Amino acid sequence: MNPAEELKQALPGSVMSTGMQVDKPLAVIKKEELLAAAAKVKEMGFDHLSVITGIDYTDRFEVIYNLFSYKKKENLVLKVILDHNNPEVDSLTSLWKGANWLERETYDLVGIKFAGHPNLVRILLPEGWNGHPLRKDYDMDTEQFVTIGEDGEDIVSTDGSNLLRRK
Amino acid sequence: METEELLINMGPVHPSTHGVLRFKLRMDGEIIKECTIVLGYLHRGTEKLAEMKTYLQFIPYTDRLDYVSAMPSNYAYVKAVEELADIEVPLRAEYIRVLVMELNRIVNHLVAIGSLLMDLGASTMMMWGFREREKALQLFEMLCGARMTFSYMRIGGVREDLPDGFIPKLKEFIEDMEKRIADYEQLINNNEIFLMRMKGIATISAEEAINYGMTGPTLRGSGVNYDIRRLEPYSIYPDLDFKVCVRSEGDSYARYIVRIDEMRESLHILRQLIDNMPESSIIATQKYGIIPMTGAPYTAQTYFPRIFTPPAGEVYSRIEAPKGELGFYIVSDGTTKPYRIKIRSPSFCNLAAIPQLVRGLKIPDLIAAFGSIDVVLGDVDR
Amino acid sequence: MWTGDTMTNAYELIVNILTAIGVYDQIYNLFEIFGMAYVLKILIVSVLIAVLFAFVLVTVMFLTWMERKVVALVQVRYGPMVTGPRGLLQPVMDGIKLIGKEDIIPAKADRWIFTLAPFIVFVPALLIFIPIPFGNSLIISDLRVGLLYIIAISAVSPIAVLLAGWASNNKYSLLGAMRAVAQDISYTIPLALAAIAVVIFTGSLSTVDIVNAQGDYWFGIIPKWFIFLQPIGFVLFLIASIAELGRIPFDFQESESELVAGFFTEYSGMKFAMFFLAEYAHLFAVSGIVVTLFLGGWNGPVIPFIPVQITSLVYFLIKTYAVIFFTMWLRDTVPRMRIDQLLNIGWKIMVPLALLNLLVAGFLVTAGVI
Amino acid sequence: MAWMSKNWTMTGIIMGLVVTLKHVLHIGDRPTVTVQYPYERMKLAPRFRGRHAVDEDACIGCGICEVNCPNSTIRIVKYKGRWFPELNLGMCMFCGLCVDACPMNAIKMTQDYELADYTRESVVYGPDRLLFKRGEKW
Repeated sequence: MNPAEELKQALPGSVMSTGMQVDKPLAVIKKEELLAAAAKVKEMGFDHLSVITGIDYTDRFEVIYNLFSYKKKENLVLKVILDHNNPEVDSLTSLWKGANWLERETYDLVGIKFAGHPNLVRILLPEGWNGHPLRKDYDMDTEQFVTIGEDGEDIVSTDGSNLLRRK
Repeated sequence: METEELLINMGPVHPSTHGVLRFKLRMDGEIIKECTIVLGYLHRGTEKLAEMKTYLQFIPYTDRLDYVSAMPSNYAYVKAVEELADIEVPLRAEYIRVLVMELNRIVNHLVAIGSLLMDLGASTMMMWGFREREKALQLFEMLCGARMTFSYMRIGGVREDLPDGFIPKLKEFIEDMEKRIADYEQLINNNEIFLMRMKGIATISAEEAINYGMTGPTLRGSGVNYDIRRLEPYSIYPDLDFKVCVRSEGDSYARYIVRIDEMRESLHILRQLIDNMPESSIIATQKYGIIPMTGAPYTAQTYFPRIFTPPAGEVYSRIEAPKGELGFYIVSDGTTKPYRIKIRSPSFCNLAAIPQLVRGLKIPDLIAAFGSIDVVLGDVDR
Repeated sequence: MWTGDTMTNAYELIVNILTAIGVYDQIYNLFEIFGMAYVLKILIVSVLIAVLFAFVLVTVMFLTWMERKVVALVQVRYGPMVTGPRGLLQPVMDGIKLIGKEDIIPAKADRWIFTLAPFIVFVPALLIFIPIPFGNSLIISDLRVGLLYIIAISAVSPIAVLLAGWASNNKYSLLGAMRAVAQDISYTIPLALAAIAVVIFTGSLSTVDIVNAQGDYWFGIIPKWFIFLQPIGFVLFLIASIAELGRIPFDFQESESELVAGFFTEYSGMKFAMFFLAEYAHLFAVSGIVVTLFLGGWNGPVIPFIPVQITSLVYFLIKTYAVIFFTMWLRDTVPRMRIDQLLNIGWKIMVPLALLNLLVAGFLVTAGVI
Repeated sequence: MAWMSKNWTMTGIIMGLVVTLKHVLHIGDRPTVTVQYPYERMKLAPRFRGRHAVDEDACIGCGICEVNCPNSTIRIVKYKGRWFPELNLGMCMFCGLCVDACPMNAIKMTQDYELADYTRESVVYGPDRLLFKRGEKW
């Protein structure tokens, strides 16, 4: 029995469906139950959170957690489907410290909020950047200019007025 | 005595941040009380670019992720696409791929050790490492025409076959490398000052390291017997004989020793590959085969599928890059361009543990710990 | 002739040479007429000091070239090759470049102290050469307290480093300066203690006396250098002086991978050049002191028909360059230590060892073994 | 007091000094390896990917290279009455995809790698600088 089925048996209320993602078992989790399901998964031995991917499908967001167990040498993929208007899901930083940066990156680039994250600020882009680039409706035509201010904080503007040398 | 906290801004332009990384340090004299990492100075939006490129056009961009070891980045991407489209790769192509990846692992570790020692103030190792690296880069240049950004792998194979004189030169390199590694070890391994600087510095336990999602030599240095080449064997690694180098201490020195040992293992793998190199085509033709022009050589150029359309689907595929687990999450919607590519870069996840590692240490320890993690900023910021 | 043992310094040597040529009396009389015989002495000493400083500056430039060449050899490179034969004129070009550079003073720096600091570093680095015997009677002034003078003068540079670091108004500079001062203070003590062990043997602080005490041979072959009597003292002195110099493995004041450039981060142009020159002048001086104290100074086998002044100078330079080469060689081999490790070693190992060494030296002398 | 238990004989440093001295004196196959660049050059591999060259006779101006270029480096322009590619090398990353894509094997990459220039305009290589006739050295 693959771990996705196992998870469904353990938590029948929170797993919406199971399947396979190429060769990896996949379980779609209700977004309210993610933290409980993830805790259960970690108990099952999935100790390595490989990656968190946020995807914008224009009508919904999906957050995908790729997990691996060093003991059992098994993969498991967890998927949560989020509403497009208010993408918010529980943070997994309490279970995996590595989730901290991965969630910040997902927040930064895709714009998914992680409730309970200790420090949910942008990581790759400067604070104050307009829009989340990996959303499909991101405005790529507006140029944004970034400089480092006197106190070391980033300043973002759309007209380049903060630059010394104008275009 | 009333003392003031000192705020120090290391970077983005600083000699030992290996690129453009910024540490915000809250210091009590020389002791780091809090370290905050500011990223993004090299952010080029590779993941966004991927949505606008065809599957083939994205291959050169993967070179630019981890520019010190571009072959594994290349491979991780084409492997993911091959899994998505279910392409079977000819055996010779797989042998060549593993060969260049292991060669690149040596190159990466040479740079990692060299820059670590450079940060510690011993510039000699950097130059010696670059001497051997130059030989490896010349091999790459012979093979694909570029020295760092190869763009050598193709979906379903590799771009060009091994050129004449490649194997003898590689053998020469392996012979030479054995002697040079002995030199490095004589110079560094037992150096008392090096040991003072590295032993017991920035120690991380196995559980913590796993929890942080650290991978690669960093995790193996903490005593986790893990290697994706073994756990989830891909390509021809199941047929190869190699040992997973593990150290249990979890400190900077253990990470360094793991790298030295891995270079030896890579040389061992290279020897096996040379001995067993099979004869076959170098690019898959079963699905996207194009009839070559008469008399044209059997290369990727002639078998190049100009429009490549994988079926719709999602795949996450990962490999053991020199720095750790490198994964590509590809979502295809059945068009010529990927819908979404997410890159799981080893440097990014390893770097996340630095603030925890260096708390309570001193600035020189931060440098040593950062050097021993081996981060390339192109890989972190993407 | 001018080989007598009566000459103690270079002034007397010049006087003797002039006398031998037969012009000294006329010149002396010329000055005597105006009742200004002391002016002649001042004149000769000034010329000697000018020659010394010129010699030191040329040596320093040569040392920068040598440093680069040694590093290049270790690192399988060529080093500078283009300007002059094998790049020998590279330091000159560097000097021209540095003079031509814009002299930047940061807006929030303390302008006066910022400008003053390089001079305070540079002048003691030259003054330290006054009591160093370059050869038999080739010494500007054989001070009776020569060794004390050297230690005292070299203790000035931490002040200047602190001034530079403070005036720059840069956190890296300040950290570098603090490190430099901590390091200098903790290493002056083992340095002085190791030197005093030598003084116990000679009973004199004069550098000339120290060198003369090492002139004999045991069994006619082994030179009576203090390195054989004081091996621990030699190692301590060498380590402490490398630490005082702030060279790898002890280059905390400027550790470029941590503090960018330490206390001279903000300096540019000529001011930077002065720090740089002072550093190498210091290296030359310290190597000279190591040779004087432990390696027999200018002593060496006498070669007939060549004036002892010249042979002794050559011996001194050979030994000094050997020590300099060693420091450069060491620099290319070892990484940098950590500042707290350095202080630990300084206070917990070097100082006790130096005291023990002093005790042993005292016993040896009291027992009359030497 | 952990540092007290360390090896204070300094054998490690002495061994290091020995190996560096071997390099200084070039003992045992440790020669100087660098080259004096502007006066002396390393030999490039035949497959080296440098500046492009276009075979004047073979190129049909089809624009497949333009489509395949990841960075939009290539633009097809009119030259001597025919269509040829024009390359903006300032944007080129020398990946070689245009070479792979060319149906006529007309576009090649040469051994020319010293491409730095003073203006952005002068790194745009038009057909006048790219074209070569078959048989002649580009």
